Amino acid sequence: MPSNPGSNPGSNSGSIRLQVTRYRPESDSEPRFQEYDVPLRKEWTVLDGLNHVKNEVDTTLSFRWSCRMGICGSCGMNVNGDPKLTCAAFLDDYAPGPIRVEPLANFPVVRDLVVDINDFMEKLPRVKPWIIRDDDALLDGDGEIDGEYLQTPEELDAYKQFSMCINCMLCYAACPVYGLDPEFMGPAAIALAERYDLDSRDHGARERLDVLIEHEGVWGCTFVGECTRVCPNHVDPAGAIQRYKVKAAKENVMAFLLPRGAR
Amino acid sequence: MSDGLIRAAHDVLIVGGGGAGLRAAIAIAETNPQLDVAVISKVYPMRSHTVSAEGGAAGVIADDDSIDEHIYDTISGSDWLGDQDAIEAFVNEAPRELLQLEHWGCPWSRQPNGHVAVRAFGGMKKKRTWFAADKTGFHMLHSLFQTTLKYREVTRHDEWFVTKLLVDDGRVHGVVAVDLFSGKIQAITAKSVVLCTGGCGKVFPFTTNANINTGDGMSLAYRAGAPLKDMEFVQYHPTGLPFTGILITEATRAEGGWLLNKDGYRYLQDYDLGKPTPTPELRSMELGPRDRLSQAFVHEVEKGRTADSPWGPIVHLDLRHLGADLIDTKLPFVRELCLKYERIDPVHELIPVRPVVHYMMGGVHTDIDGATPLAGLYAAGETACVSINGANRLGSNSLPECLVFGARAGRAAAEFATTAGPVPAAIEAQAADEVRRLERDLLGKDSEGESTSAIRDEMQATMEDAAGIYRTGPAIAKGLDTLRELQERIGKVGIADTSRSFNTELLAALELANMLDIGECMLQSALQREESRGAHQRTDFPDRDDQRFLTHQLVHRNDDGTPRVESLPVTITRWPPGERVYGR
Amino acid sequence: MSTPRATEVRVYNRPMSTWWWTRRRTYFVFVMRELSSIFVAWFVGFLLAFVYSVGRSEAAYQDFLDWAATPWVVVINVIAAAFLALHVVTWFSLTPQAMDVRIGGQKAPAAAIIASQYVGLAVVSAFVLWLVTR
Amino acid sequence: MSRPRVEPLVWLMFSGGGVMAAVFLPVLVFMFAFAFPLEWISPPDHDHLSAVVGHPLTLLFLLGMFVVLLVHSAHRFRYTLYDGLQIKAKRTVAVLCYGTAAVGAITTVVVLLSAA
Ligand SMILES: Cc1cc2nc3c(=O)[nH]c(=O)nc-3n(C[C@H](O)[C@H](O)[C@H](O)COP(=O)(O)OP(=O)(O)OC[C@H]3O[C@@H](n4cnc5c(N)ncnc54)[C@H](O)[C@@H]3O)c2cc1C
Ligand code: SF4
Ligand code: F3S
Ligand code: FES
Repeated sequence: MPSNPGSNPGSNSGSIRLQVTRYRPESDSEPRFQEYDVPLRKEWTVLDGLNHVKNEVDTTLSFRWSCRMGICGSCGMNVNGDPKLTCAAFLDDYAPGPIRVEPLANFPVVRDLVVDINDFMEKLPRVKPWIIRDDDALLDGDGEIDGEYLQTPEELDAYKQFSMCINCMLCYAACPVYGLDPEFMGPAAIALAERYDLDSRDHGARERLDVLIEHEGVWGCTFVGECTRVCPNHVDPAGAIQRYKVKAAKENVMAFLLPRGAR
Repeated sequence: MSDGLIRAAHDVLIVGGGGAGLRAAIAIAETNPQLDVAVISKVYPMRSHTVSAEGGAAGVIADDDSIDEHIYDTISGSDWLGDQDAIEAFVNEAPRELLQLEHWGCPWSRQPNGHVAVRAFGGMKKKRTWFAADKTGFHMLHSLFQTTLKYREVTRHDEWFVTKLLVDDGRVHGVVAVDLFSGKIQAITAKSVVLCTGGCGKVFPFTTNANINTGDGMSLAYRAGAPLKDMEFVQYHPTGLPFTGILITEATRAEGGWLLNKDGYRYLQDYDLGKPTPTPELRSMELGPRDRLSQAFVHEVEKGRTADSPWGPIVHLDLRHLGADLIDTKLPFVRELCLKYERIDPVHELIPVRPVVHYMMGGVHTDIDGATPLAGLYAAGETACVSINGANRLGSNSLPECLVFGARAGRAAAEFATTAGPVPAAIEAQAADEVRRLERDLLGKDSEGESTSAIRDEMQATMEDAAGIYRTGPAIAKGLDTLRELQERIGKVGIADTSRSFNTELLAALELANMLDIGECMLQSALQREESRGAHQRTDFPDRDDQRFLTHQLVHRNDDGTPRVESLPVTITRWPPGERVYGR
Repeated sequence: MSTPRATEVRVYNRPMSTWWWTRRRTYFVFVMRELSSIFVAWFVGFLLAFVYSVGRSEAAYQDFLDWAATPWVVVINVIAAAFLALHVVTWFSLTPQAMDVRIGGQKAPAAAIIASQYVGLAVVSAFVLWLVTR
Repeated sequence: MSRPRVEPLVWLMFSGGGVMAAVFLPVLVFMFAFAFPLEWISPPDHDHLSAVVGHPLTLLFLLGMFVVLLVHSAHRFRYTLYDGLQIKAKRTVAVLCYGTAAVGAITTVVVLLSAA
């Protein structure tokens, strides 16, 4: 049986040029481009092209990848300026090239095509993306879990879309507001807050609203909408954010009309 | 402690942030909140390969189902090589674990009345596979990951690559690891360590596994002196996409998909897997176990009844009769993957598929609580072998295995940590040695050495030839010789990358060394098992031989680095060995 | 969960160009959409002038009409109206994302929400036109 | 959430203004900026107009509308300055934008009262 992509046969129609960002923190003062020609094959993605470079041409090129099937979220890069999962961006869609491959925009560059997403990893827990309950779990006499929280297919549908986020960070790379103001909580984190708010099993909406109503929560978003457009999983963070604004506004009006104690 | 050598000291260190690792972390945080737990992982936890699992997770919940039936299906699926006490514990605890995940927010697919829905799966006599459409692993992993975020006391070392287990006087005391971000090599000590490092599909050229599945944990344990178990059992999944090896989940067949040869014939009926029926029958035809289906494919190739593709022979998976509605609600990811990577629409077209290396039944030898023979070392998930999977894993048993044994191993490791003493001084010297080894042997060398990718390609080709779906003694022996040569060559590997930060070339070399160890163990075990059982099919020994081989095989590492195979009895409780019958 | 991380690495922060919004069509449309705000303000002023003139006298009203017909005012108004149109189209098309309209438990399709806004616009326009010219 | 905040209120007015601008402005602009001055439609006579405009309900409506339109403009323009021009003096920008809107609102009240 055949071997891994690098050594596979397949329709080969010439080659295509990749212009790849290189940056070594120890020696480079700023990133530069390096060019590589890779075989242009119908079934090759940009990631296959990079792996060809890594295996055959220049072993020092660094980038993240793992699942090569669009689900682990690690291979995001800016391809010709657009944030893309490189394992789902096919070379021949960019023919005849050249293809510019850069690290995801709006994040600090660690090395070559690798960016630092620690900012997101620190923000995520702030929106409490886990089930929050008022009551105790369904437990039997021995403290073991006893039965499931019921949830109809319609209730599942209500949040399903927002649960599809793979944390690929394409939305952060596409959002100019995040680029300009890194304090902004950002699209994916807010979409995940919305995911739990809309889950019929969750009672944590108020706690999350408390976080997102803060200045760096939802208010920075000016509804550019690029986050939703680039999302590979149709999560619609832009929608989630606007709905949070509506929620926050409603809350505020309530608080205004019914001062404390009355609620 | 000396400056910068020891990065951190924890009570329990979990290596791996996949399904098993995160479950272990939560188990400890919940039962022993005063313990200092850390998860170290070479990728951010949500990138772990659990994310790719599509089909579902088995656990008895339906009214018409029973614990005993799930046990029996698992035992016969394992070709009687699974340990029955472990399987009983597993089947008993799986539903509770899946419910726990439900409480943590996993978006399980539901019935109209609000209860979780279950689907059929290969080798299972009842519908008992919980699913979240066809992104089950993704949803499970993200639910687990997001839940761990609420436990502030759990520390994470993200993007740290573990290179060595620190062992002193027969006890594990921590690890040495590379911080990918900075390239620093440091020790992290712990009173107990849980390996949850996942599978090793990358030993083979054509696999459903992700790039990170290089079996590091197995190699770490093996080198530290813990034996590996049942390494000859490698599962081929019958339906992978040609070229990429991307998995088309078994759920396609559970929902009614057919496997057709080039003549449009449902060829499985020729291989003692039952009669073709228009709707799926449990434990029959397309819902037979994976080993049997993959073997049937090889016979079809021999009969010249498969179609050709640029990547070798293929058969077709036919979903057209299921209709767009069912495909879009229950198998949307399959449609997406086919459209993207094959440019075909399964609603109207046949999907080309072929068997592909998918899962490692073997792994680090553990008892029912995840403990290895090495004190302080625990293992769970695909990297471990408890064993519940024996000679062949049933689809959808692996995700719940990660939960059940992840939790068990976590609790056992926590228990051990509360009794263990301080870290001995000798550990520091060991850590310093490992740092020196990496600096000198790998990073310090010039670039004019052997090429990692060339050795890797050769290893993968060798493994495929020697340990494919069908094996023979001479081919295995030849493969072993080649692997030994490759092991020589990897000692001379060159690393051109001189940067410390995100040196993925260094990682690739370390991973390759791990895979060569594992490959050697696989072949050594395969050579010694002179019978055919489950996923291990020897054409020179075509029958199952319970007389000689109703045993596990443990591979130990000799002092000179060579493997030594010993046998260990299988635990049989209530189900004496019988014939594996499907479709009858 | 906590994640210790030493930042010994000199990461590179790429500055965002002042002209970032010219680099992508969608960004450009976004900035144009936001600039429509100036022209909305202009129309507020314009309409206030109208109300003021009507309140003053018939002559003032006539002066207003004459002023509004002078070429430079017409040119500004044409430009402003174009931006207003951009506002209308973008505002309507974004509404479905901001509002989760459910009809009988089912999510209303975006196209339906957008269409109903245009119906609303037509009704309001017809009413106001009738009110003023009756 | 105990303390009422300004962001949600401003945003609410911004949104209200957006709706008003989308739904009411087009027809008003059509009539008063084009159709009447350019005589596509013969302009209504002054008496009728001053009756319609001077009606308390109309005045109230116009007041509400103009105010939210001004807030809408100020709010959007403020963020355009932040994002488009990357102006870092955020507080100054905010004060200027909303300040202008406030002055506009007062003017609106004065003008509308004069028309009553
Ligand atoms: C495509 C696909 C589909 C599948 N579908 C199903 C299914 O439907 N049902 C089912 O039951 N099973 C399925 N399986 C099997 C199942 O998904 C896996 O067995 C299971 O997810 C393994 O989980 P894990 O926690 O053991 O390892 P993983 O999720 O692989 O996690 C391994 C972790 O270890 C870390 N790690 C590894 N090496 C190192 C190192 N050296 N240093 C630091 N960290 C390290 C990694 O970073 C990662 O976090 C599927 C498998 C595949 C490949
Ligand atoms: S919302 Fe979409 S684009 Fe953003 S991180 Fe999640 S999956 Fe990626
Ligand atoms: S792109 Fe940014 S501005 Fe808002 S709508 Fe999306 S977060
Ligand atoms: S490699 Fe996993 S998303 Fe691309």
